[in-house]
Amino acid sequence: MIEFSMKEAEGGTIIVRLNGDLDIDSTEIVEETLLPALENYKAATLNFEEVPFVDSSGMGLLLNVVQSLKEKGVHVMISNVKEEVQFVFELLQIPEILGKDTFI
Amino acid sequence: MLLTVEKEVQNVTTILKVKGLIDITTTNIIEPYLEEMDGMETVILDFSGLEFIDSTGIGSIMNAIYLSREKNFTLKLQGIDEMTNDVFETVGLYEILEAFHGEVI
Amino acid sequence: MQSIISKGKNIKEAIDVGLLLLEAKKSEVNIEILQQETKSFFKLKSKEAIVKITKLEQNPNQEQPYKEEKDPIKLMDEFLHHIPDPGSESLVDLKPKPRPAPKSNELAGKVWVKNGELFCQSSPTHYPLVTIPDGVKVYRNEQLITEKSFVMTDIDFYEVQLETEEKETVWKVVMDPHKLRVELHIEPGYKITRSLLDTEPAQHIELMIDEKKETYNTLSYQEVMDKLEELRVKHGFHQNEIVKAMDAAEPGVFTIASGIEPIPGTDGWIEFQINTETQIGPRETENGRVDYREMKTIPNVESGTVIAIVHPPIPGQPGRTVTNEPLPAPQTIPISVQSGRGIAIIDNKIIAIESGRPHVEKRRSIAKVSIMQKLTHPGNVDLSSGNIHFAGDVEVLGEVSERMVIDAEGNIIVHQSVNMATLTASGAVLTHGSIIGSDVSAGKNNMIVTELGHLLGPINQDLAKIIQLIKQLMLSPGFKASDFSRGGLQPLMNILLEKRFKPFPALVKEYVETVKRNENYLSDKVWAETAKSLSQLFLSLSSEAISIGWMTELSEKLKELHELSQMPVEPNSYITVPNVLSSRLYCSGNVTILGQGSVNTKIYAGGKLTINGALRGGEVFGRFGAEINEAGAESRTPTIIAVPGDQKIYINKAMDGTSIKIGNVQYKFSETRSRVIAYLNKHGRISFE
Amino acid sequence: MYKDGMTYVHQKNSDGLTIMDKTLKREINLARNIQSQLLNGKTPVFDGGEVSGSSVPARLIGGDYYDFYPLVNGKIRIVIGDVMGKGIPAAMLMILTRGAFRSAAETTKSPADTLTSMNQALYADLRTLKSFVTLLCADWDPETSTLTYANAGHNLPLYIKGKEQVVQELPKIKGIMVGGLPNQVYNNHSIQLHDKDTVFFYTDGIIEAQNHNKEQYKLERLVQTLMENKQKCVGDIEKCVMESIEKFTEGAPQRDDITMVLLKISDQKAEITSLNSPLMK
Repeated sequence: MIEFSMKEAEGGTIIVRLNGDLDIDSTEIVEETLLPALENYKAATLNFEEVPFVDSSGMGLLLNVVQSLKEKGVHVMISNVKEEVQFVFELLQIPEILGKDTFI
Repeated sequence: MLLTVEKEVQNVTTILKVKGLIDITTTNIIEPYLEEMDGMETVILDFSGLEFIDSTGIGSIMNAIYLSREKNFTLKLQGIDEMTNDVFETVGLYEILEAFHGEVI
Repeated sequence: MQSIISKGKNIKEAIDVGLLLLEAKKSEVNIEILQQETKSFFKLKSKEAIVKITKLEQNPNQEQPYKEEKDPIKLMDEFLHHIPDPGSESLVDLKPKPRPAPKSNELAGKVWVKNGELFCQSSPTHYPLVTIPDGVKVYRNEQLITEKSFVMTDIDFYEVQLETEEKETVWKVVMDPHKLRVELHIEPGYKITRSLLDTEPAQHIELMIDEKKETYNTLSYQEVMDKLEELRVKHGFHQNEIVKAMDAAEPGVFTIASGIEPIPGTDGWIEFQINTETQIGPRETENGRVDYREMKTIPNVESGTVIAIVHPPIPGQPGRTVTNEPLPAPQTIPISVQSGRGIAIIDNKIIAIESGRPHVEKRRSIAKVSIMQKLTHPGNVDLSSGNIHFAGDVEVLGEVSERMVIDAEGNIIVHQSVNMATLTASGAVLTHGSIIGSDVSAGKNNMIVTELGHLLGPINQDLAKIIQLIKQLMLSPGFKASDFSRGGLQPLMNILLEKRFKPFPALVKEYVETVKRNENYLSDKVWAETAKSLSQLFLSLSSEAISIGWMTELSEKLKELHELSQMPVEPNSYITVPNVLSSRLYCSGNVTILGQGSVNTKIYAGGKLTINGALRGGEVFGRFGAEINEAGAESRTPTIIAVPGDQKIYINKAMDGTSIKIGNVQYKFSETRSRVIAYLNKHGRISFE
Repeated sequence: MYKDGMTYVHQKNSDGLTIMDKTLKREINLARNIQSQLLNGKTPVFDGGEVSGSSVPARLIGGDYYDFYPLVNGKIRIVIGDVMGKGIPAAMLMILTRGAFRSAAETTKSPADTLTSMNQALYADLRTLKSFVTLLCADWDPETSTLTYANAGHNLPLYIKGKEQVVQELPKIKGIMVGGLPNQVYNNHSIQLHDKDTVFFYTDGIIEAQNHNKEQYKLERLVQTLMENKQKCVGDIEKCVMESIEKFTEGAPQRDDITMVLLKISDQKAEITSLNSPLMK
């Protein structure tokens, strides 16, 4: 289960702090609440500092979010990924898929 | 006596003439002779009077061979009859003699 | 005359001790060196220096005829002065031999070597000359003489330094990885001692060296046994070799222990009770013509005949390592027999339950036995007879005409020509007449298996990577594996396939389609089963739960199939025809054109390609080489002969314009060439023998 | 008087024997039992032939030695030996020899290697004790019917050819007795045996057995006895040889131990596999 908090920053950027596991139970919140909330910003930064685990559905979800936001012209960045989660991302080559510059 | 030993000294050569049989009961007779060979260059064991030799006797001859190195003399064996020769050959006594620079004459 | 014998660590010490005892000065005595001190290889063997010192009479001149020339005592002093330190390696022979007493006029102006020492006698008119060979150092008054030759005087002191060489015994014990053999490598130590050779007095001499090599093999029995103990060698010692190694004077290798090698067993096999020889095709007569009547008839069996007996494998005998561990014999593989049509297997007997031609197909340890039925078509195959599809052998006594199709699970034999038709056989194709404008394939199933094998290689590689990745993921701390129990691996698989293994689904699709297309030729159900599994896993988007265990199992099966596809088939199919024109021949085995040859035809031979006549135009390929009598066309129609990189092309006469291709390298003959044997050399270029 | 188990007390009893004599006699008897148990141990049973051995000491206790050792490769290693001297000293050395054989047999590849190993192991001790041992070691391979043997100063075994009906010595092979010289290399020699062939290993105590007239039993009598009984099984041949010697010597005291080992090849060739390596009876 995941929770998130949002904070607006300069230049039409929204910073999203995610808190909890990004997994199959997060699907509804992410797709129905988070995604629509970000559509109107120029840029969004997803802070993964408080995300200890991801699973395969979570990763599918993440790919989906980034891609649909990109289609709508929102520039997405992912920040503060924990080492363990980063390892999983790298196994699946998520940085290659999303572009290495997505991760900060 | 089952075994008699005649000792003949010529300069630096000693000849020991063995007569009778060398076995467990008589080896103690021959051994003292071999012990007193200091300063000798050649010691000849003459077996022409030998009637019988058993393994203990062969042991005595081996001791003589080993002594020859210790006391620095050349050991020579002579007067070996055919039967004794067979026994010596079987146990490999001649090879040991050769290794210690002794000889059969 | 009072004399004593004195011992010391070195000569100097021995003399000093002696003089002290005699209460004499060096000038009052005559010193004779009885034994030089030696520093031996072994400390045990080192010897002390021994000298004999004799107190001289009042007038020593009488005994010393050389007194006037050179006082020996003084000479001795000089020698002693130059005695090397005990630590130095050089050896100087210090024995002062009584000097030879030659007549002085004879020796004047001459130099000589006696007892390893250099002597000379000067003369007012002539100075003696000494030449120094390589490896020898001569010192004059402790100064090294650098010239090749020097003039020797008797007022100077000369010292000849000769090197000794010492090497210690080096040995090691090596055990092979199978623990079946222990070798002792030994290089016995040695010491090379050099000394000066005596030389007759002459006005000019060259120093000559004598070299003595003594071997010191210090290897001890106990050292070897300790080493063997350390290696845990317990069994199969060759004691004699150890003793021989201890005695060795030359470097050598001794096998000091050896284990017992396991005796391999025999794999399971099929022992045929009948003749299944079907390989013999038409024979060529002495005058070069082909006599098709000589063709061997294919054996037939009645139902109930025992075709073969299946033998179980005979296990091998285990061996034993030198460390006394059992060494198992290689695993023996039983032969697995699949009963095809018309075959029953009872106990270990293969029995025909139908009459017909027994057919055996063997790939490594799998044999498939079936009874081929035979359809004999008495006339021509044409529109009136219709196409022939038969699960067995087909023999056509007439010809096969336009657009007709023959499809056989066994062999196809056509007694006359084949014209614009399609012949497909799982077995062999034999025609007695020419093939014109037709498609002929033989060993179709084998070719499909080979094709599928090519696909399976990369598929299985990728699949193995996917499995490994998933396993890695599940172990990584940042990954939440709980959803696998609910959603299965599907979501993960989607990510992987979409992003990381993009070409993979296409490969799987090709495999699945190839299997589907050739279902008729793939009698083994395993192909269809794997195709179905692969399709479910990677092609459908079903949310059916898939487990890692299932994938691993599939991977194992694919690996097995891939290996199977690489194995040669026995017996392979073949195509043997007299002539072929504007056709396409595909065969998993050998293709043989016995008659005038092949014109404008594409030939693929999975075995060897042989054309007894001419090859005019077309593209031909022989997996195991090509042998062609005459290649090329006057009309310059492109003629290409291809083989893989490891094969050779033989052409008796290659006309200009003919191309050959070996591996990926192509060559075109610019002029007609005879007796061509072409191959790829180690630089990857085409060479001719 | 201070008494403990280590001190023999000189005290005549009624029979005129000292107590020490009695104690000594008892201990020698114990030693003899140990030796005889070691000698008459297990005899291996295998297909394609049979072996048997026996030893009669000249005194209470002897210096002759024989042994069988089944190898992992299915062969049987046979050894026969004669320790210099007699009585207790020889018996002690015999036990030493047995230990050296057992450990060498376990580790070495061939009879020659066994002898080399035994010489390496025993040389120093035997030199110190001024003694030696003659040994003959042989490997019988039931699978190939070959006998491979090596000799360290022992007399050659007799070979009774079942088919040709002749008795001869095994082909000569030389080697110095164990304890003679260090670092000895021994050589192997092999012969092919056939059905009904017998190999008779022995110590010279047999042919030197004497009767009251100081006549020796001699090789001729031994050969004669073997010829007469060659068709019998090993146990019976052994018994007949022993009886023949007893009859000849008429109970005269013997100077040397009498020891023999027999190996007889029988035609019932069972299939040899790794499973039927010799079993112990």
